[in-house]
Amino acid sequence: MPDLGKYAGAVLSAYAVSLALLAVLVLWSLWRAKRVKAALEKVEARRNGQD
Amino acid sequence: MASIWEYANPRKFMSVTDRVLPWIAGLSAIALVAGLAWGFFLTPDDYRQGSTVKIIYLHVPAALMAINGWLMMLAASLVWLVRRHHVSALAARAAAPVGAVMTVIALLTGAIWGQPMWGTWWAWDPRLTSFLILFLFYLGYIALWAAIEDGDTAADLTSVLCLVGSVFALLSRYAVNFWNQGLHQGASLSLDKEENVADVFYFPLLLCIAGFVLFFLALVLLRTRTEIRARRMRALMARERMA
Amino acid sequence: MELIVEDLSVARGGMAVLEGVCFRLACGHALVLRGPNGAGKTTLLRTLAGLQPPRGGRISLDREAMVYAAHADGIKAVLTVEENLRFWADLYRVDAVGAALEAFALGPLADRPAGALSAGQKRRLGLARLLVTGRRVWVLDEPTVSLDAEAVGMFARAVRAHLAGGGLAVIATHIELGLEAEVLDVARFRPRRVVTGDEDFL
Amino acid sequence: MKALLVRDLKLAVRAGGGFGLGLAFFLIVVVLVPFAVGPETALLTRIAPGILWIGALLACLLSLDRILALDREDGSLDLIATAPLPLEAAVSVKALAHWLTTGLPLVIAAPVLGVLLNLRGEGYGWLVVSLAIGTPALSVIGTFGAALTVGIKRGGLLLSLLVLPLYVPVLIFGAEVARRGAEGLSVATPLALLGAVTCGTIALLPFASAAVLRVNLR
Repeated sequence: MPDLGKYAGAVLSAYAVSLALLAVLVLWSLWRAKRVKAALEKVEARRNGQD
Repeated sequence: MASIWEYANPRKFMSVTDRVLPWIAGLSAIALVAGLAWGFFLTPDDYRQGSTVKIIYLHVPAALMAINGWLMMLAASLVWLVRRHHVSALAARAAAPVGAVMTVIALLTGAIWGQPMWGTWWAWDPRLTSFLILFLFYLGYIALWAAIEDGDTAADLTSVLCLVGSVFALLSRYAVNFWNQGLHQGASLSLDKEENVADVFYFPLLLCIAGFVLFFLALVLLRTRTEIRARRMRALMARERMA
Repeated sequence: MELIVEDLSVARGGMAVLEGVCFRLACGHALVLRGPNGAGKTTLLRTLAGLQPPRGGRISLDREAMVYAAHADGIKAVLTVEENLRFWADLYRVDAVGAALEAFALGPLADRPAGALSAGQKRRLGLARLLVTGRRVWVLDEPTVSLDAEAVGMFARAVRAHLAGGGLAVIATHIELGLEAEVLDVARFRPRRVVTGDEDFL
Repeated sequence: MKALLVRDLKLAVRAGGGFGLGLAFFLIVVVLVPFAVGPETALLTRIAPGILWIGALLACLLSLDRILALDREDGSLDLIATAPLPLEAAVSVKALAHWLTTGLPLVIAAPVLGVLLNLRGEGYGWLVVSLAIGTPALSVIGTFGAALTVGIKRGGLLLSLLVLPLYVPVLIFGAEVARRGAEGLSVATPLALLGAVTCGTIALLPFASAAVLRVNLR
């Protein structure tokens, strides 16, 4: 861990906030991707079952 | 010679992105981790800014992607309006939240950096103000997509909004510059130090920028895939209703 | 003047509702569209009126010769009957307000605010609008809704006079108007397979 | 075109047309500001041009959704779109009617309300000039927003969200003219820029408005 001196709070909070935001964005995108994929597969299965 | 427009076909797009997405995601993770770690652990403090200079590795790439994200949406909107490729419109839709988050990161890291440096969280500096306005444009764009049910109508309307918004965002940029030129505090307080940063800061910064670009790309591709699937689902369900 | 429609397909909400519509209508003739609710009559008429682009096919019709009347009459409640008509007359640059009022027996109501009219009277006002446009092609969507027998008679007379003057009319209606009109059942043109604007995704 | 203008003006002035609401809103905003910031005359004098501009802008915003939504509801919009008037002209006329019934009264009322805020004597002229040049742009931009949201139920809030960022340049240049005018500085540059923004908006934006309106009607 480097010595951040008197600005440690600022630097660490900047990194924490940014990485947290990026993580939320990624997780949200992945979660939605998974959900939509599952829903689509259900519809496709229903469709293939009919044909 | 295969035309670039082939990739606008949803099937082709899905199969190609299915193969390249893991690579882009992996590369972006490597570049991001390496760049940020290099910047955070291995670079010295700036003689004037102290350790806050490390914030640059988040702030500058995020700010770049905030603007480039909007430019990408503009390009995709134009492609949709001119060539009517659905994938293009959906990619613009997919990029908007990513761009908005980048704008927020740029604003927040800027504020956190500004607090010790300028002694205030927020100043109505032209650059900061422009980003705030850009964020408002992102919000409006996302809200308009969300408000309209029919996919093609939404794509048309948001594309025109993106076009008109780009012109007004540019205008606002100049208006804001003009409005606060008297208070502008000179380049020493500007965050844009690419021109005069020393090499020790420059190379990790470049790596971080590359990481953010790849990250943006990977996320937009992932989200575009989701939008394409949602659209396909909607089309299939409409077909079920008709049959 | 002739209205020719060739192989027209029309869509609503990105979904094709009619395909391969063909007809030809000469001066002095009317075409009555029939079909169950939701069959696509309104969509076809809106496409003819140029409000929405066709999915395919051709319409040869001079838009400058066409007037469209929809379910909603576009009547402003706070304007009087005459002011409502005067507006359309001015917009189309045709001065026939008096004749239009007379044809639909609106003369005594001319100074009344349109908001105070009954539903049937409003409809008559909406139809009187056709007479102040001077257009030769009428595209009418369910013009007789909420009209009583007498008013339907007025409307039929107005259509006959219009056709006699060399006009054309395409009318979607369920009521027998007593016109010598061709009847087109739009149910014939239902797309055989499901076609949507989302073809890329199917 | 004249027919449409006359009709829209009549509709605005008759009962239920909402004429005067914007003006009353403007008055209320200006009256509320001293309650919020305190009655200190020097402070009010300093912020008067800005308050008057933001008040006018909000009053303008208030009536935007009436521009097209009412015509959409009763079906007139379809009929106007098929009438022998290009849609570009129709939206321009509607923006003009909105300005005549909302913007123009605000321009005229602004000096009166300036008195309430202790606007400095030099400021009145430039305040009126800046509003007179700026408010037409607000109406035209607002018509674009109204055209975007005409198909959306309860789209009023979304309309504000879309339109407000577009108002930024006009607000900046307009308020700057008023502020510099009140402080006795040269107003040439912001005035020229404000004029340019307004001209460009009036010339180009109706095409975008008509395009999105066509999309919404189909």
